[in-house]
Amino acid sequence: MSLLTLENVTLKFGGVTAVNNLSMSVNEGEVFALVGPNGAGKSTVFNMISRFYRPFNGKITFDGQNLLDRRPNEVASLGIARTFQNIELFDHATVLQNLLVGRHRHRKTTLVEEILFMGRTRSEERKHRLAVEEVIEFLDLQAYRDKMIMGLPYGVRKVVELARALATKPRLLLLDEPASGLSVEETQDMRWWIDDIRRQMGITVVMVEHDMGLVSKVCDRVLALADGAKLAEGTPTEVQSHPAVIEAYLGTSAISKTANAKGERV
Amino acid sequence: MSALLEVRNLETFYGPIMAIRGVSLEVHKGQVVAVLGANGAGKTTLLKTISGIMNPEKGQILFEGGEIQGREPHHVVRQGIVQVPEGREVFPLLTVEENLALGAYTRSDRTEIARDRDLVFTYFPILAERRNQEAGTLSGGQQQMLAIGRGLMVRPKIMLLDEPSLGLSPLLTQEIFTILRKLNQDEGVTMMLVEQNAAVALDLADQGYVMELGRIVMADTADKLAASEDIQSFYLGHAHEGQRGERRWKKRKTWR
Amino acid sequence: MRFHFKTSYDHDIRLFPDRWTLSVYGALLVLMLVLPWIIDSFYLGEVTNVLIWAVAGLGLMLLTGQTGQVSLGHSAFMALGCYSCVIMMENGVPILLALPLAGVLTGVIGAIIALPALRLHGVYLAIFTLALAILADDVIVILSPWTGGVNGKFAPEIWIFGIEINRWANPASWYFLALGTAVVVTLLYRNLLRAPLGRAFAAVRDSEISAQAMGVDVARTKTLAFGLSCAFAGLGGALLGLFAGAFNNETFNFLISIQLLMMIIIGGLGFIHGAFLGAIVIAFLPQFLSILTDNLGSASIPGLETGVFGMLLIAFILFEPMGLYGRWLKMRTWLELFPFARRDMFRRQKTYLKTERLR
Amino acid sequence: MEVMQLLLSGLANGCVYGLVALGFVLIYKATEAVNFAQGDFMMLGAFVMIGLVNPQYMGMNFWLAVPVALLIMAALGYLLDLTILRFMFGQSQTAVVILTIALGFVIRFVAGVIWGHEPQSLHSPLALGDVRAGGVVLSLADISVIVVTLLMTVLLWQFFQRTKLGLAMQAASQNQMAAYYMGIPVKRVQGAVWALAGVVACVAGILYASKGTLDISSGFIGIKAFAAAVIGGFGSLPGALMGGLIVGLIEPFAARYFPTGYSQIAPYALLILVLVFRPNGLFAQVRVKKV
Amino acid sequence: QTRGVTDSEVLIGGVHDLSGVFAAVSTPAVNGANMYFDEINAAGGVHGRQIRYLVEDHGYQLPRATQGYNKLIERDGIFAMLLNLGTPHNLAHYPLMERRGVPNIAPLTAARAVLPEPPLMNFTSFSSYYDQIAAGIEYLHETTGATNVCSMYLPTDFGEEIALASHETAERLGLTFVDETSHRPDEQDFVGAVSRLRAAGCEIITQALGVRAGITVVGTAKQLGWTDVHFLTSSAGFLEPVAMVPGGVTDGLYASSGWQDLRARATEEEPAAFIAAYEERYSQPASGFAMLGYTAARQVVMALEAAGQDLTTEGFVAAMEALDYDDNLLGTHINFGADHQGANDIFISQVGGGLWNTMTSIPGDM
Ligand SMILES: Nc1ncnc2c1ncn2[C@@H]1O[C@H](COP(=O)(O)OP(=O)(O)OP(=O)(O)O)[C@@H](O)[C@H]1O
Ligand SMILES: Nc1ncnc2c1ncn2[C@@H]1O[C@H](COP(=O)(O)OP(=O)(O)OP(=O)(O)O)[C@@H](O)[C@H]1O
Ligand SMILES: [Mg+2]
Ligand SMILES: [Mg+2]
Repeated sequence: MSLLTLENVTLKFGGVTAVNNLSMSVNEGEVFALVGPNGAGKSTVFNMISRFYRPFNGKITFDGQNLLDRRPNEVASLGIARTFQNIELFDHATVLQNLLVGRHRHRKTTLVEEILFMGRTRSEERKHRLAVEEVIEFLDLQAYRDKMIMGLPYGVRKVVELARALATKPRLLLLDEPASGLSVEETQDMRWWIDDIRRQMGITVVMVEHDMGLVSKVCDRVLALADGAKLAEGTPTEVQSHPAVIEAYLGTSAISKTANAKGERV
Repeated sequence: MSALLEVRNLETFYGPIMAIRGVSLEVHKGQVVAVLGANGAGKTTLLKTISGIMNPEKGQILFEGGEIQGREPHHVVRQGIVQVPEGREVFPLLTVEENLALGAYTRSDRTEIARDRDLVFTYFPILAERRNQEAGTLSGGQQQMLAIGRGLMVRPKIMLLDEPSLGLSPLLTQEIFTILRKLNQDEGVTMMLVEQNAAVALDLADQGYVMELGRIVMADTADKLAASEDIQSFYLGHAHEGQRGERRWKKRKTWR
Repeated sequence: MRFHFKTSYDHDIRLFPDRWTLSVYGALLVLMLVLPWIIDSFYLGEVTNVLIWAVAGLGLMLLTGQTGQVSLGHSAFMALGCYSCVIMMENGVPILLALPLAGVLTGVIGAIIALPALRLHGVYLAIFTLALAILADDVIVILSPWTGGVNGKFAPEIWIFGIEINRWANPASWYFLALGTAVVVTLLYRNLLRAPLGRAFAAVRDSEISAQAMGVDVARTKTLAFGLSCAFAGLGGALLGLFAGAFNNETFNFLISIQLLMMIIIGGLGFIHGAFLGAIVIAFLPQFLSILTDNLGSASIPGLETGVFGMLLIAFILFEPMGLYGRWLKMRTWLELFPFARRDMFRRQKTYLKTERLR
Repeated sequence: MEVMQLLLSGLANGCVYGLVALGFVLIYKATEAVNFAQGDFMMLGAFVMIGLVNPQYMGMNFWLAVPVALLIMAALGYLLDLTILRFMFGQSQTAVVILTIALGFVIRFVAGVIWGHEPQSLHSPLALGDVRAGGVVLSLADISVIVVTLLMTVLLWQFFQRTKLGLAMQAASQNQMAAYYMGIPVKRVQGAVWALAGVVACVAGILYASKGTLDISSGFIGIKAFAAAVIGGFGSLPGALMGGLIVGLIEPFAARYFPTGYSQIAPYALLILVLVFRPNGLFAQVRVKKV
Repeated sequence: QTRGVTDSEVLIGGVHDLSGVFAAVSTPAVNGANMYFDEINAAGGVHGRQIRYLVEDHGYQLPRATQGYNKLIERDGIFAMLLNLGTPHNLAHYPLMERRGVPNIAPLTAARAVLPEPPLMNFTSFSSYYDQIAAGIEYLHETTGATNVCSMYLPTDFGEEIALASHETAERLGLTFVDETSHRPDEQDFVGAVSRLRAAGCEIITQALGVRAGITVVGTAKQLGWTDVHFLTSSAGFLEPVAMVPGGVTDGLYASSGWQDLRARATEEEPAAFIAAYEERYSQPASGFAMLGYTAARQVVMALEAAGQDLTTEGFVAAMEALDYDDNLLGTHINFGADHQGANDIFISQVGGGLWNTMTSIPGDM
């Protein structure tokens, strides 16, 4: 069953066609990858799903509901969480506070309850905290719990962003280049995390990633974009061996941080 | 032979946090030096300290024999050191062309500048196409190209590259490293390279350093490093497919 | 060195994280309660003044410190709070009802005014609100039948449970009124900070885009922040007007807004303590300077106090742009680490700004 | 004819706001700081001129005094940056705003000590003489304000648009670190812009003082100029002029045709309207961040 | 023991605007008062007591004023207040001054409201804005035959008092009040307002504006070629710089005030001596407000002298009420009496040749 579908979506910025008549559909429970050259429109697709941009035409539906009727913050309430390519965390807050913001969509308390900190606020806070602690445990962030985002290294911030998205308990997770800037070891961690997110938590994942090693290990299906339009779609192996994809995106050898990188290069 | 850039016993703090704990290294003229290291090892901090963006607490940085530690960054740039920063620090409200023009801020040779700009445009044709687009609206990868192109416009003696392949497609990563190799070989530009993509980095580099927790824990020629067991398992990830392979636990690093 | 072991998640939810903090604030409260018997009526009046400013300051702090929006129009809301409270009191509403009602009313009107201001950021919001502050003067004149226009109003007598609250006859009673309000407002503020809404404020401040992506309704959050901020400012304004005894259209002019902003920045943006420390500086510094010049018997140079005031403010900001509370936090860390603190542990590493024109 | 007269006077009026607004925009464009003391700079510039020209002070020739005054104000602007603002480098803009507010206090105090608190008139040749054409009158001062403001706007605009230094200033305001990476001496560039702001303030001050008396609280005109800059879209030089003209024009027309008691609020009501419909001013400089 | 009085000292306080929009009024007044007190102190003081004048600055903000009054009265325990500036700032603290028994001498505001009924311990030295404007309109009507009255004012207590006076006087004299315009202190251009009043056919225009605005209005009218109109300002616009604007811009402007201009009388003995002494001491030109400060201080000292060695507040108030002398510096006769108004004389002056020339004086008892 398809959870997320895009039908004939187009978006232009001035003279630039960022996304051109794109259709795609993501099934419940799968890990789906968007790949393509820089500027192909991958992040733009995410931004349209998040409703930061409104497509010129076409339809975007999530779980049968028309996303284009929704405001950006309502998208999150439907159960779509995301990370950003260039890390958008709340810099002047701690990791814990960042993750707790992720719980915002589950907020049940009213203004009056909060300002008087009535019983329900306290019990709700405990629940949020427990949910967040689970995510911290899952992503091994215990050491950073009370650290300010500002002073964290790039790689940790990437993980915190993932954690914040997970804290929302989404049904669909959009990851924009989760492994960029991560070392080989961390990329391997990321691989297992994505695996677990899908298997244990049952969350559908759509990711944009340039590390083909990671893509081929975790993804069920891959869609290759170029100039905003679909180039190829299929299993990782199919897409990776598609001549147009090699020509526009992969080059003569796929460069990957993870295993076999050097081997494949020669 | 004396080094072009020499770092001696450097210590740098973020307030009370010591991020660089006595690092010494040398970069010789014409060399490419790769710096590897896990997240938070202090690679970025090291480069920033060299460029003068951060003040060291202790230690010396010698460039062509002169001390440059603690100097204002623009002074360091004028000596011929340019850093391509991590995370695409472009000028978001200026156009692509203006960003490139600022790369040549320290230069005044108009024809040369125009030539270099055209060169950048041939390296990254998309930038030529988008020359009047505001840099803030470029895609992530395009911004990274712009940051690298802008660095090239400085015509430095030594380039400090902080994760140049971040967010670039495999094809472009490959191209970037080809360009870097060409610059190094044809124009003799010295380079210091921080890269998570250790395989390509060591392939390009002559010399390599490994940083952990603000210290240098290994230093050797790139070939020897690439052959070392630890590097292979932690930074290249390929040699011991069986090591971690399909297993989920991590092996301890021998230098810890 | 004081270690702080957390043994339960509740540590982060509690009003006071540990016994030590509880006892420190308890001691402070006791001190504040016995203060009228320790200091004379002049200083008591000044402390009352500090508390009133702190209440208004907490209002602006909520907006600027927590959500990062700068308002130069809070004097208008202070005026609103003041006039509505006094008009209610004149119509027989007792102060214990009129005061909170004035706060609520100001908050609601503030939230309504915030609606068109929602899309504004930074200097744009600052000037928008500044315009409100300037217009408030004229609006008060236009509404003369209610506000008394340029002739202003005199504060009515205040009675609480049969006790007259008169600043000159019974300064301690006024002090307790201000103290009570300040404590209540501080508690509400603190509650907000440990509740989801407080986090949403911080989220909106740091990144609107990702706040939206997390399901935070940015418009609603900003409206709430503005409304609550105005409500506190209204309370502060009501107290200020009642305390001054008389007020008119010129009383709440935009300079009051600027003073309020100065106060919270000098105190330390984003901290409850900052509002109080800032209020102490802003309220006591002129008096301190004036007492000093009296004692030096210096041939009076007109405006000297303001000149010195300006220079001291500059010094404060140069010395510690993070505000006094920021400085205190550093000092505390130093003391806690003693003797292991490095001398230059808090030397500022170079910092760099990026444009705020991207939202 | 009356409308024509109102229009022209409004234009001259607006140009004064525009000139002060240019100062705001200059500093904002190069440092992203808002200089709340810009109005007081103007007042100081005018007083420096009075000190040079008026008979009870130095009694210099007006035209000789102009470059001297400009130089003094430029030096002052630079010194201010060197001695105070440089220590705030990289600190939050709100802190800088408070700093400049405090600076305004100090400037007013110093000016009061030197030139007293009484209003004074600049002995300016521009203050004397009117120009009449077809039933409308403009004073020499009005005409010079219009000419000088247009000239300054075009010059500064070209400076930012065309010159390397202008570009570097813009770069420095958008990303200080990256500007340093490019070898731009950011602090020195910012010092230069403060000097420039001093010059612009001085020009505005001379023209303002030619149009009427001056006292130490004349700097409060800065608030309206600030409004003008915001209407124009803080950060746009032509926008500052536009904003100034709008505010300047609304004044005489509102005074002429609006009911008493309401006319004086017209500029601020207009400001609010503009911001409601164009939250980032007429020439918006704010973008939605691309993620 | 009387508050603020020791064997060696009398403390007098004043809450002023030394840094705000009315610094131009407060500063010279404080200087003038200090100058007189210094003269007295140098000569041994009053009954062997030195006079200390403690001045607080409120920058024309009410909260700061509250602090100033609190300090002077509650901490310093002053004997009396002298020259407090600002109508609302004064009025808000009447209850305090009354409660603590602090006489309030010569507040720097000519609003009618400063002298309540009964006047309690408040004393003013000169006529109110209201009376000034009323007399001014009457004078202009009589001398020029003008009948159409208009008003330009700031919507403040001061402005509204003048507007009201214009309305009521026009009615009283059977003239027509034609039109009025209100303004903001930061308004710069008056072509619109002047055109409007011209179109309305105004002949007498009363002004309650800031200094620069007042001058600009007169200049604008001239520039537009509107000559058959008479501008009338009150004591608030009765300042030397207004007369001294280069190029004779303000020539012909009328002012109606409670005292005579200082400079115009620079040839008379006392004013000449005062001008010389003031300029010697402060190296700034002496102004009308400096003179007011000086004479107000003199009145206090005279009353202190008269109250005798055993100084009490009641004795002082009685002495103030009994003051009766010709003030040659002010150019009026001062007699506070039971109504606590030192003089109600009104002087009509007109700008000419850079000076305020006294046209006529209207004795206060009319
Ligand atoms: N706000 C905008 N204004 C103008 N052009 C835009 C804007 N946003 C995106 N673009 C353009 O749209 C195209 C698609 O951008 P997008 O960010 O989606 O690329 P991407 O596939 O994510 O690339 P990358 O891998 O480099 O991140 C790019 O050419 C970009 O320049
Ligand atoms: N602004 C800051 N404030 C406090 N600590 C910081 C700050 N920036 C970095 N650090 C700390 O300094 C150490 C080194 O960081 P640095 O960014 O140099 O690491 P890195 O090797 O470049 O990592 P990455 O591969 O993630 O980029 C880290 O432990 C980090 O926590
Ligand atoms: Mg992208
Ligand atoms: Mg790094």
